[in-house]
Amino acid sequence: MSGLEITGLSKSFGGVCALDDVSVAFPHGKINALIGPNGSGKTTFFNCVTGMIRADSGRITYRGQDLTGRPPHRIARAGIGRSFQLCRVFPRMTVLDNLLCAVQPRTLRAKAGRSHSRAETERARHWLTRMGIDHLERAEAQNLSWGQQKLLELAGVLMSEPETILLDEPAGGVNPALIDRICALVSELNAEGRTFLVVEHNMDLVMSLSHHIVVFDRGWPIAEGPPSAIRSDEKVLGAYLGV
Amino acid sequence: MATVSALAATFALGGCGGGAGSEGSGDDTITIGVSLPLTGDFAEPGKGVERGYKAWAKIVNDKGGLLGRKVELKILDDQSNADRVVSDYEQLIGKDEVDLVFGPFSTRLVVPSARVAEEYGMLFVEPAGAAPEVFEQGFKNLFYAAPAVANDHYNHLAEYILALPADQRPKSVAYSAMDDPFAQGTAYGLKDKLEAAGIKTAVDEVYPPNTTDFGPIAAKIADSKADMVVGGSQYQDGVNLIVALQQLNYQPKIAAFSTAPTSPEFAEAIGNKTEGVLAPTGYTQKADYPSNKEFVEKYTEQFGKAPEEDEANAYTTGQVVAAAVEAAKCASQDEECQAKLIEFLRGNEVETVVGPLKWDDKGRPQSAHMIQQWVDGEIQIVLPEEQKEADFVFPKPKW
Amino acid sequence: MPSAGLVFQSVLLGLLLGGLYALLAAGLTLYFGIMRVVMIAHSAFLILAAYLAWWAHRETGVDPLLTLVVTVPLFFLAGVALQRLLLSRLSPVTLTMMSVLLTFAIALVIEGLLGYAFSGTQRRIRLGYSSTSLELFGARIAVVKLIGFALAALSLLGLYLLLKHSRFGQALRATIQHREAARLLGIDTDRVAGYGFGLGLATAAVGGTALSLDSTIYPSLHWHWIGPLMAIIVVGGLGSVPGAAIAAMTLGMMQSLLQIELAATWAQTIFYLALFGTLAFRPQGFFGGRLAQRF
Amino acid sequence: MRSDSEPRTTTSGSRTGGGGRTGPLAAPIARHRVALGMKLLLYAVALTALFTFPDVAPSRYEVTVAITLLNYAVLATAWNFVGGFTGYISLGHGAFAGLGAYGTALLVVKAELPSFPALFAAAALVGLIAVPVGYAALRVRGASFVIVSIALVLVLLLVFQSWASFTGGSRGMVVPRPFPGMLRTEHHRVFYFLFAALLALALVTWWLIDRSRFGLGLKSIREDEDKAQALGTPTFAYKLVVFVVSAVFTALAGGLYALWFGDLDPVFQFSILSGAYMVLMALLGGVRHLYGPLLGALVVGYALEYSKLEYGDTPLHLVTAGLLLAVVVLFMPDGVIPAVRGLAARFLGGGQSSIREVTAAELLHGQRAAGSAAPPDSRTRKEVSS
Repeated sequence: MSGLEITGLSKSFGGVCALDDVSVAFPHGKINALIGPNGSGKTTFFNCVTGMIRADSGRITYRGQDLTGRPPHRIARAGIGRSFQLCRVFPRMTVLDNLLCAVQPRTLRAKAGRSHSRAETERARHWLTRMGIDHLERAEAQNLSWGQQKLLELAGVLMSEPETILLDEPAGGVNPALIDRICALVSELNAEGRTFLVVEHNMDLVMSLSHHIVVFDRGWPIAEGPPSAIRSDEKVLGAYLGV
Repeated sequence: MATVSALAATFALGGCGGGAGSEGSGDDTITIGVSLPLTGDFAEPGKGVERGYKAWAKIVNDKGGLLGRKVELKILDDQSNADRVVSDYEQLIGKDEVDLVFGPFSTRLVVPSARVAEEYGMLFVEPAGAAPEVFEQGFKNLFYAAPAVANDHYNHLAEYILALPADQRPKSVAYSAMDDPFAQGTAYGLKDKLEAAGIKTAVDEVYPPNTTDFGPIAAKIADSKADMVVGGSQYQDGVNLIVALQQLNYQPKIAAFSTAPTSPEFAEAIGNKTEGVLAPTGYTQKADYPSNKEFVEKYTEQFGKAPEEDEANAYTTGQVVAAAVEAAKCASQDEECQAKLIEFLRGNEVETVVGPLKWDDKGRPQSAHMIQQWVDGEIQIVLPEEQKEADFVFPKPKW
Repeated sequence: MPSAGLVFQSVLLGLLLGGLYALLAAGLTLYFGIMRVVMIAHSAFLILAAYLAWWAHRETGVDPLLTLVVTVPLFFLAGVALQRLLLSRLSPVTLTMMSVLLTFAIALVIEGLLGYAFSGTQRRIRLGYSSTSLELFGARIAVVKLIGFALAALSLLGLYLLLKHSRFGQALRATIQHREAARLLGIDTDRVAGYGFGLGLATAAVGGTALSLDSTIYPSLHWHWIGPLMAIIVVGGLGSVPGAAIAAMTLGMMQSLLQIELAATWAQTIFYLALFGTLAFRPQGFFGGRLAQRF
Repeated sequence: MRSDSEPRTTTSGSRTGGGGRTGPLAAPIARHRVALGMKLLLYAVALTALFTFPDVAPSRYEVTVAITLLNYAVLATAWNFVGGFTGYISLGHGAFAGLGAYGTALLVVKAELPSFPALFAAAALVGLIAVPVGYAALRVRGASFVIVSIALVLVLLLVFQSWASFTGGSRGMVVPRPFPGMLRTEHHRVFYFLFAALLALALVTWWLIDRSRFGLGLKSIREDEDKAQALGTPTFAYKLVVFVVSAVFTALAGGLYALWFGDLDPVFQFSILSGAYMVLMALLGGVRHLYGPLLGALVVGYALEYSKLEYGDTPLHLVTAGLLLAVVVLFMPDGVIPAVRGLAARFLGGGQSSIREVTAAELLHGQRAAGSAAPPDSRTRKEVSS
């Protein structure tokens, strides 16, 4: 079953081509990984898919729905959540409020309603408990440790109930113990039916976690397949070793 | 937090009351409240008016005061700001409980402050609100202490031009006026009269008070080649326009500007090319009204230079109010007293340094302005005939 | 229908005015490029420089142009100090908003101090050649306006050469394009940013002197200048010096031509129309670069 | 003052506080009751003071000063709808006040509407005008917003000065009195209460938004706009809506002022300085707090009056305002409320059940107390030091 499909995506910055006619599809319900050397266009790709940057050309569809040119909040509402490369939380809000921000009321009445409704607070606590940071719910996010902030960001993404989650370097700057914990969470959540697309530099993590890998080089996907195939792909080795 | 704000509120409001105690309006002094633009756009004329008021107070007190009581001025700075001027008069009348008020400078500030005085039932004699709208507000307490309203300033010049033989009359005129009730009033008063007589208007430009670049306006005037240029100006804008016209080498036969040419710095500011420039004035130091000699002499003694028009109008205001006080034999905020003061001015003529003044039912003075011209490097009265110090120079020499 | 002479005259006036706008907008663009700072106090410094020229002339009678020798280095140092001591203290997260407030506060202080020192009275330098002019195909150009324009054009050329052909200029451009990358290349970006600010403020010194030759000045005049200048840098594309220069000349010319038919104040609204139009339809500006996209 | 959150967080804290984990964070209920009682008492005192002031004021003049301060408070609170919730600093809100004032005046004079319907119609019109302005200003981030806000004031000044046949040009306008024949003292009294009512309306609206989901969305924009968008918040629409709300309240304040004051001068109606005072007041008091702008308005407004009485003769008030703004920006961007509260907490030694956010020190304390009860937590703590 196909989930996120990208066809002919291009983006250049002032003459420098970041993405060049990229066409790629990510199977739904799997843990997908996107790897590639620095500057290969991974983050630009992420930003285009989530609507943060407007692509010069190309189409983005998600489960048959055309998302091309939609603003980021529309894409989020279509069921695609994301985390940022250097973790981003709302620094001067409490942990609980950080999660409640992800609740998107649809009706005017709901928008005007109290932000701390009982049902949503309970749901937020559920995610916090699952991340193991529920005891911090009244703390300001900026006072949390780096690792706690990473978990908080993930909890926030989950709070908006996305089917597909894009993680930008979830293991960046995180100690091995927490990496294990994050990996375990991703696997669990995937088992519950969520699709992942992970950009990551940590090869061990990518190889052990993901089902399907796409390799980018110079704004262009050069290889695609399961970890075993990627591990032995010559083009990938070339791109990484600069051959 | 409610604590802090509530406390702050009580403190703020109560504090105002306790802070600056009321000026003693006891029996031995008459306190007169004035708000003047001592800073901001009108700072220069505002300070002139302040000197005029101070000179008046000193001269009165040297002679033993009014009704045997010393006169004391309470002057506030309104920063040339209409919001301020109102709050100033609120303060003077409501809190400082002054006995009388004098008007501020500039039409724009006169209207709001006159309303405060009106709504508190106080007499309001003012030295500077000459524009027509001042007298269209229906004020019953307002009197303008100068010979004529703005639109009548050029009356003598209009008469002179219309009396010229048809072939000598200017064919077309360029008007350029500041968007200020007074300045524009002077230019448009003349415009109405000349247009009625069939003299063409070639350019009609209005600019806001903060204009600094007069190049484009000057270009239009120069391009029109009008025979005569009329500037409805205050000081600096008039200078700027003249310099810009000189830069374009525009040479009119008549050049008339309000206010600016009567300033002592004018000649130097336009490079001493003043010959033939005209201006209306309501005051001359040389006028031989009895009180004027005293004024010029004592003022010069006090400030080291002779008084100008702003100073004279302020002094006139003092004289007018004094005459009313002497006649009504009272000076207090008391409603009855203020009504008597107003009633006196409504029906009587007052001798002042600008001549005898009397007013119509709207507070408009019923005299006329003289026309001055730069002749032989000096500004001299040329119109009307009976008061002239020099002959009218026409056409104007090149500048 | 305006006469051909008037149109030609207006074109000349527009050109002369546009030159001054271009120089000042270049300074504003530099600040924005370096630190994403909208420097509200730029025009306040412009008026300050004009006052210094006027004051020196009044006190000693020297030609206002000579004050450049003092004001340019002085303003350069003030710019460096401003960046290093004040702006660099602000948190990077809220830098754009807070720097606006901080420079706004500086503008208020300058305006207040000028008012305190010299009163609110309008001032104007009186020079022997104030009202002399040259004739060019029937139009007249005031000598003072010509000097002002020449000053602006020379400074702009100097700035251009400095940015394009000096090592410092290279470092500055690298800092503007990508601060982190520049730092990795071994450029002391803090120092470069400081000097860049100094350079920007030096344009205000030159502009102020040029302005003082032919214009009345008063303390609150800077509000009159900051609006058009901000419009110019947005229309030109935030961060692009050539874009700002082109926008300055174009808008200056349009203003001057519009004044033939409209009153001066109406003609000035062209700057704001251009600003709103640009932001609504082409937020990255018309001549601008990459920077504008996210800001 | 987080009037919205105190009761909620305290109770929720004690409800979830499973044993020692939240121990040091939860406030005893008794103390909470005392605090609530104190608060009600303070409200009562403040309201009584507000209602009786016109009768006990030392002179008529103080009532006019109070009206001016109330007007500042409404303006600063109105400004804070944008500034406080979204973090977008508008220096041009003076434009909306001016439009509200002129709109009211023009509707009364030209359309011959009665004064108060004209006021509301003008505010509605300003709301409409705010839509395209917000569209241009909010589409792009940060710098452009400030530039547009300043440009708006400057261009409106030009238009209202130039369009003399419609707006009266530089001479301004005279607004007819809403209650003809009323004595000036009574006129002031009526407007004192009208301004107080408008302030109450603005505060209640701010409070309602603050506790709503919409408000939380706005605050997330202030914290990190990209992130808020990625979580599905329609940031542009939210910003635009709150911008319009802010403009309407500002216009109401401007229009009411016009009816009270009676004379409009474009230079002072469309003044950058009045916008700057709003920013200063809100920032000084604290933009994250309901009563922050009100407090700031009282402090700055009083300081302005005071400096005018003491040093009236000079333009140094500009220098004072500038220095104050610089100090606030550089040293206390959160305003005096957190600063004062920090001081109060230090003196009272912990009686701070009303503080929702937990400080880093308390957090550490709480985590130590939690000890091995939270294994994932103790793991992440180590990571900080690594």
